[in-house]
Amino acid sequence: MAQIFPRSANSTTKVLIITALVVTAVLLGILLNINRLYYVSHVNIPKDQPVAFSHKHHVTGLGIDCRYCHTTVETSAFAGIPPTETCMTCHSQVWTDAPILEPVRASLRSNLPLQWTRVHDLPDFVYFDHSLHVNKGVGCQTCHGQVDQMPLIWKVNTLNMEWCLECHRAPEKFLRPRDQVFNMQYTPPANQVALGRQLAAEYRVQTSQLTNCSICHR
Amino acid sequence: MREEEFTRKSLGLGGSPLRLEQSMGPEYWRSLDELAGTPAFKEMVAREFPAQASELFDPVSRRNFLKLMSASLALGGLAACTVQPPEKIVPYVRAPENLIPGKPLFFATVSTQGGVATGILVESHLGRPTKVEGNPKHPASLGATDTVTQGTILTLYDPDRAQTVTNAGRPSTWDTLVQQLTQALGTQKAKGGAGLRLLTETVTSPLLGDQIDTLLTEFPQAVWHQWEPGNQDQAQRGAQMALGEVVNTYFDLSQAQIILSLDADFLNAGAAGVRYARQVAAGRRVREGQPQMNRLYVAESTPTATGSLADHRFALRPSQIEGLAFALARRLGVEVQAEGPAPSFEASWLDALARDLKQAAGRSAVIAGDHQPPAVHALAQALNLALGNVGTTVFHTAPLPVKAVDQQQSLAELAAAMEAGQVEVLLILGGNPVYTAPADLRFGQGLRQVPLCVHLGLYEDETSQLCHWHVGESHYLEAWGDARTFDGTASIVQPLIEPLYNTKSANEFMAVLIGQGGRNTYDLLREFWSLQSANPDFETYWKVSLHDGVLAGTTFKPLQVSPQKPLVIPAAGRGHQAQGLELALRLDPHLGDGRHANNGWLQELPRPLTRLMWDNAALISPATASRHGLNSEQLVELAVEGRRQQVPIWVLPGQADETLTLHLGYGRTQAGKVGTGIGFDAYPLRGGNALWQAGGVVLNKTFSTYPLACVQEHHSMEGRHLVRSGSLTEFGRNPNFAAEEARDPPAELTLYPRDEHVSTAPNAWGMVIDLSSCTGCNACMAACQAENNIPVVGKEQVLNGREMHWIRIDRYFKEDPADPEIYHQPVPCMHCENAPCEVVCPVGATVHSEEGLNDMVYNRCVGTRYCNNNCPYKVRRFNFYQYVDHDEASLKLQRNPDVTVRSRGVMEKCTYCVQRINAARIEAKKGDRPIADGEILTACQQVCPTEAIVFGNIKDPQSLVTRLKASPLNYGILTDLNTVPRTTYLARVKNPNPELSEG
Amino acid sequence: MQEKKPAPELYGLLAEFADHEALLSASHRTFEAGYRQIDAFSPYPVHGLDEAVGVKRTRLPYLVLGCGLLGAALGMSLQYWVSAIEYPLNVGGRPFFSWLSFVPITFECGILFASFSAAIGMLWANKLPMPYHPLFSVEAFARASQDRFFLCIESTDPTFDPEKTRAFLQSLNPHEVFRVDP
Amino acid sequence: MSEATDKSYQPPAPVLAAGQSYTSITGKISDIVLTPRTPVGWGVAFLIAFLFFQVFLVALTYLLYEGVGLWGLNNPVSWGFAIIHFVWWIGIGHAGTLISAILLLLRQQWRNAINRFAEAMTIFAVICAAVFPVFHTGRPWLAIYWLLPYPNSMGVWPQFRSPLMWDVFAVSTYFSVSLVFWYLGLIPDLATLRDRARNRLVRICYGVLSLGWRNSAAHWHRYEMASLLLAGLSTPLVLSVHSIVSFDFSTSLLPGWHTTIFPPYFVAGAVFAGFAMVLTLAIPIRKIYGLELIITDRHLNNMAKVMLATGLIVAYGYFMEAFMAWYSASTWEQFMMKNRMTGPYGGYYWMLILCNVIVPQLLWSKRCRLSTTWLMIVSMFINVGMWLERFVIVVTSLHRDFLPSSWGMYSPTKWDWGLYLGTFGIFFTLFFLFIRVLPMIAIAEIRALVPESHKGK
Repeated sequence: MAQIFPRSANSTTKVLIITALVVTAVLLGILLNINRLYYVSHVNIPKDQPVAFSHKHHVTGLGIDCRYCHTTVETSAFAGIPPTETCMTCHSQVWTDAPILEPVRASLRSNLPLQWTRVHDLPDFVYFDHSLHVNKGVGCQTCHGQVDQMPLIWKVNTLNMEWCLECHRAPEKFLRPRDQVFNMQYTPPANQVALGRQLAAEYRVQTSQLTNCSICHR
Repeated sequence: MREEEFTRKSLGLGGSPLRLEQSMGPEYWRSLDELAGTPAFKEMVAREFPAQASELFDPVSRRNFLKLMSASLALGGLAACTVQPPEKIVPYVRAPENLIPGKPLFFATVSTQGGVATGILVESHLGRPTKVEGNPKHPASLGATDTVTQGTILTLYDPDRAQTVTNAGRPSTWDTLVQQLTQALGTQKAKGGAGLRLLTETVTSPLLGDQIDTLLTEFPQAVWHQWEPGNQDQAQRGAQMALGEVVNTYFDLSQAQIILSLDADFLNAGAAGVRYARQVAAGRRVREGQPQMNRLYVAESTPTATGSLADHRFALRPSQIEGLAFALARRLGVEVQAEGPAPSFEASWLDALARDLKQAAGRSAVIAGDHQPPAVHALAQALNLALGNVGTTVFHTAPLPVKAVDQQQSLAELAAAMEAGQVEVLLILGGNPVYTAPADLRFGQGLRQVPLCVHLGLYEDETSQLCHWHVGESHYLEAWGDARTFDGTASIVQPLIEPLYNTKSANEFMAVLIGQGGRNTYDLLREFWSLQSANPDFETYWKVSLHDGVLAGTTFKPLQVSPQKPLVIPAAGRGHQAQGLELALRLDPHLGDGRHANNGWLQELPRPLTRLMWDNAALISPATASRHGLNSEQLVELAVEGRRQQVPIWVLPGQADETLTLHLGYGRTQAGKVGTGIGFDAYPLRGGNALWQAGGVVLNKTFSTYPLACVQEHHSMEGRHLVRSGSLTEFGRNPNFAAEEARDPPAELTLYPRDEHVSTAPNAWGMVIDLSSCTGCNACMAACQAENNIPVVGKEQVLNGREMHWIRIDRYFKEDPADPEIYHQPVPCMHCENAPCEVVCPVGATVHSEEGLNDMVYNRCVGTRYCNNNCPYKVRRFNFYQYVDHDEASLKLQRNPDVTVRSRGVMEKCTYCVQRINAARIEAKKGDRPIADGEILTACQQVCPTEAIVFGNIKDPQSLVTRLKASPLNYGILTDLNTVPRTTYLARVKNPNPELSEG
Repeated sequence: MQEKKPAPELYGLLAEFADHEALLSASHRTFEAGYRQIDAFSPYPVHGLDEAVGVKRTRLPYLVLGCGLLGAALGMSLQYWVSAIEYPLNVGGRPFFSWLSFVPITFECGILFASFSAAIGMLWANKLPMPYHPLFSVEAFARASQDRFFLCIESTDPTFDPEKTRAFLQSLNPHEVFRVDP
Repeated sequence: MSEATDKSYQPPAPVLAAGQSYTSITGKISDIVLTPRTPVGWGVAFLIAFLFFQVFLVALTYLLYEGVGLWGLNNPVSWGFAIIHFVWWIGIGHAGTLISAILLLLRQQWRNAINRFAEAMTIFAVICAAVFPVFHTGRPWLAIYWLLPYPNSMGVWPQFRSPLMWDVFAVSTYFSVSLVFWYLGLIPDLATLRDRARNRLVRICYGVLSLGWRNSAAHWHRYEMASLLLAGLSTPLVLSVHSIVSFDFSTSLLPGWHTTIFPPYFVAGAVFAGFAMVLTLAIPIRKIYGLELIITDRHLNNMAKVMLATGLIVAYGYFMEAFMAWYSASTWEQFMMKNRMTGPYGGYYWMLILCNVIVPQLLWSKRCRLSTTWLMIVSMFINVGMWLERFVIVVTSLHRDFLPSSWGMYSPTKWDWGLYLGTFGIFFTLFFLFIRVLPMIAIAEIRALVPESHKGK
């Protein structure tokens, strides 16, 4: 019988097999990490806001404390977004007719709320409580990053469950003294783990419970 | 869902009064007035609450708002990997004080049934009332509520509610109506209001009464009629006979040792049902080592919650109840002169009962059912007087209604007047007379004669169809008002939210008629009560009253009553004579007279004892059924005095022989999407002298059947030791009788190391359910549904065995089906320590928490339903379809933001209200303190009138739950499977009369 | 690989036989005659043919055993790691490392790995897939997969000599002897 | 065993009828595939099968759109048709590998004629079976990958104590190993087709598939070793798979499921069902394609004997269930058995006894074993009987368990039936494609029988 395939077919086959293997490996790699990719998790992507509010300016520039606007962060699950009033406490005095602030003034005039774009958006089946974290020595910066350096706010962490677990499994790696929680310049000491352990004990952090499902999901 | 909540709140009422409530500062009311006027405010209300065209114009279109909400809700059930839709955060413009986003607030108010108030606390999330709880400070509630009150929160958000003023069915405006009315009233003014009639339901509201008085003084010829199917006519007539005056009678059962109910379901119905239930249950607390127990005798024709708790339950035909009353009177030396045929009833147990009552003289109580003929009420009064119970367990006060009339008569007069064409203007405030009026009055036809009639009601119902005008009535959570409770104590009805729709309250309506048009009800109320109260510092008194939900010092003084001697009972006061089949018509335990027909929760709660949903049926005893050759679900035609109606049969053990019981409130033709056409209308059978019960009922079989949705087809325990019970004497003899029934495997009989999961958590949650207290009233099921966003699935799904309730009340009949022992067993998740469901879940969607909770992680669940197969208690519920309504905007506002809304294909079950546990734990941890006993109440526990459900930390030796688990009565079910349930039961202890139990 | 070395002008000589006895004896004699680079072809596995042409016993079984054990080990350690180390959860009060429950998956993993190693190992050892082979150029060779038996002496054999070898093959009285071009 | 009892003993008929040559066999089998003209009968049959396949697609699409609420499932009975049919198909899928593996190890040459399409049947049956566990879940779009252990951004893993996880591994392993085994067996025949094909395109296709197989002694040597090893591995595998399927039930605590006898009696049942299905397919095919000389009466006879034997094991299983229920003195077990026999679904139980215990006793008679009609009837009964067995196990155990308050009933809807019929569509569509494009009998292995069939006479 005549040959069906050319002499080169043998080497071609080998090449094909190898490429197939490589391609599948790559695709699989991408698939498994899809949720960690920044364009899915939106990490490091500033979001457009109705008013170009700069944390950098207000925190670093003017030295306003987080709690001045995020009033309920120590008392409630929700940290709180300031009502238009709060903006106007100052801006009725300064920058009173800056065009950039028109939406704010409009809101106060028309009694229609401003609509900010949510940046840190947990799924609805996740129940996160700011007050407790703040109370147990989890710094703002630990999750929200160097907000004081952000002109427009962005996410510095994926907020994926694996990320939450990092801390819920080993809080000692992240805890800081209560009085340092709102300190944006805080840098963890060399003996962080030792300190963390001590703080965890002091603040009665029930580490064994932190990985229970019903702690966050109900 | 915290963050979403903020989204919702964002559209909340900027500075509405409702949330400023607590800060009772004077400035607050100013802000209200300022605000309430402004168009901006109206707009905002409109925007928050759909169903108004106005939203279409404004920037935050309702649609977007809804899209966001439904998107977020939908996400609630979806996987973690779902890409989320972009989301807005919308803060206040002006933040209200004392409002912490993410923290609910509670406000005191009252809900009314039959015009009589029960105190409640309403949970409000950012201005959305989401849950009703009892008000511990209110005498009628004592912290619990009944089933129906739980349901009322859903009615508030019912999209089928009347949303505006309609004229002949076409949308109109309030102003046009007011114009027409003033015109009409003008003409009436001339003739002193001769053609003006006012029809209300029972009115206990002092303010409304006052307003009506004002109207009647302006129009001296005008007449005020009252009608409500569940009225006090019989009791009033009875009182008239026995005491010579119309009085309000109430009981203090905490003192009572022997209680006799003459067909009264007093634990589960009536204004003080919750209070009575708690008192009776407290009198039966052997669980805490108290040696005595009160004894409850119930004579009734159809099994009720009360009957199921009784130590002795006598199934009597309606006609026999009267006989029983007479027989007792004779034995207890009450002299009676009864006109009409001589009452004859004898039973072996009568003497024993009489002796029991006598020896407990002064500490007993005889309670007659509202639907019993006047004679029975009269005799009950006489008996209580004879036994010297008045002043210790029985109390009389002035009647609760502002004007106590004989409503049947009152309505009859109105009907006659309408027929005669004497009525020119008819104002119907609340109620649905066209549907509920006795059949023989032909109220509908009469109404057609009236030139102008206006109906104020929550829904556009049967009556609205025949009225020229319909005014949407504000829900009680939307409007100010006041009402009296069972002992006369008055409370303020405090709104939780601005009206969702363009509706008016009765007070607002009256205000217009009497020229108080401009003034809002709050001012009127405050003014009215400031005149009533002698209190020098009214401001404080007022604030405290609002805060506590009770107007102190308004309680009626008990009256000194004297018996009529001899007691003369006219023939008119006697009930029907025993002949042939008898019919008992009763208010539906959930739908009442039909007003709640459009409430999905209440429709889908199994009726106590029958465990039927979504339908009523003619209840009949097994013996009678077989005598007539009838089966359940068979359609029959009943005829009473020539009035006919077709109904399905339901065979119910414990029903009196030769007696059919049929519940009112079904077969509505104009109830709304949910309630219309559900069940069979019993009102056509109701009329003349047969308002509640009748003899000589003609029953014609048909060959067609009708499927009835019953959630428990099997009545017997099959000899399984599920409900364990014994008599008080047995318990005395052998305290461990319950435990001895179990055949549990020894603890060491396991392949696995038992020291593997030693929890270091400070708490271990557990529950105890006391079967001696449970009356099977279903309040726990309703509360759970409200708290945990449990969807309504509809009759078809229920027929398919797919109801979603997280806690259910199993009902078993034991022994003789003619006179069975009735047991209730609430079954929530057992939170087994060796949970069989967890082992079989392939994705670990249900696992154990350190605190011993059997966690259910909805977002991880893929829905293999293996857990449900392996759950011996069958407490798991599966979302076979997308049951939760993601489209209806108003329903979303009701949902509890602390509980994930489950989507299709997900398993769910009782969580021990983990949201409440977490909330308490978080607060405790912030305060660096342990969680106190009783700090966490599960929804079912909090609502339970008899405190049958106790939840707490079983690691804390002092906690009540630990102490109860130590009781010899404590046992778990199916423990032989080595599931080690955290939910256990206290065996049922009964206190039968030795004379009878030995006999 | 054949492409690599300088292609000889001849791949080998191919003799065709009618049935398996003939092929078998022919193979024996060829082997005795000192030829080593030989191969026999039959439409079904003929018992003893492989020894006859001096095929060494395959080491496939050891590979399969190894992979089987490896698979099982991986299976068990994955389950151990997941349920006892990575995210230990109290599941129905069972121990974190419930080895009893982990047996089935361990077993299946072992089988899976072993089976694949067997299949892939066989193809590897047979240098398959190899769509092109000089023998395919011989028209008659098509019947090797149907009803004819062949014996091939390759030119790479040290004792191979086009003339002598052809004569030798003829002496085995085959149907016919073919020349196989590279 | 029948021979033993039978007085007139004659030596078994040869595996391959006499008078066959390499050429004739090769021609006969490969021509079925290589003939350019597709038989009309085949076309019709294929179209019908394809129609049912459409039914499957419709049923599945609507299921995904609406949810499992479409089915008759409810609260006590959370598993219904889906799981019944999963077990049923998997059971059928057992004959193939069993025949090729165990009989190979036992050097039973009669397997050669039937193993190829038995294996094909296995693979298709497993595909049908796999449909159910995936799509009976509430959220298949998640189940499909959350059941696989892969590192994910949630940091969570499957729960390996669940028998469903065991299923995932068992069934997927079983499928892939069977596939490999089957393909390996095909290689030499593909080479045959390659060498016989006239059409160039066809030659290329078979050329690619046969990987350049040369029938060389060295190839055969390793090839046979590989097949032997695979057979050795598949044997425990095939036994494990249905044991594991039975674990779904036996590791639960439900009376009627919680039984130690399940693994062996499920395996026996599987073989029982598998052989019944092989016969159901073999008998008509053998007639249509005139393969009586290759699939001889000896094959039918042997398969019938295997059915009889496994049938008896199954019967023993039923008896033991009843006995243990009584002997355990457990309320739950005793009630379960009573309910099974006399409860609302009692009829199904007695039907099952008829189909799986009584009817197979016909196979004691040699006349029945050698009559294709009778064999056909009996195997049909067994196919139905095995379905009933799964129905009884799943439904009657679930519908009345521990708390009488939760008892209920189960009735399948048209969508339950739709998906079931649909899987027949999948099965036969694939099967007909198979017999059209691949040799339905292992040619090379039959060739190996030729010499001795000559010896035979």
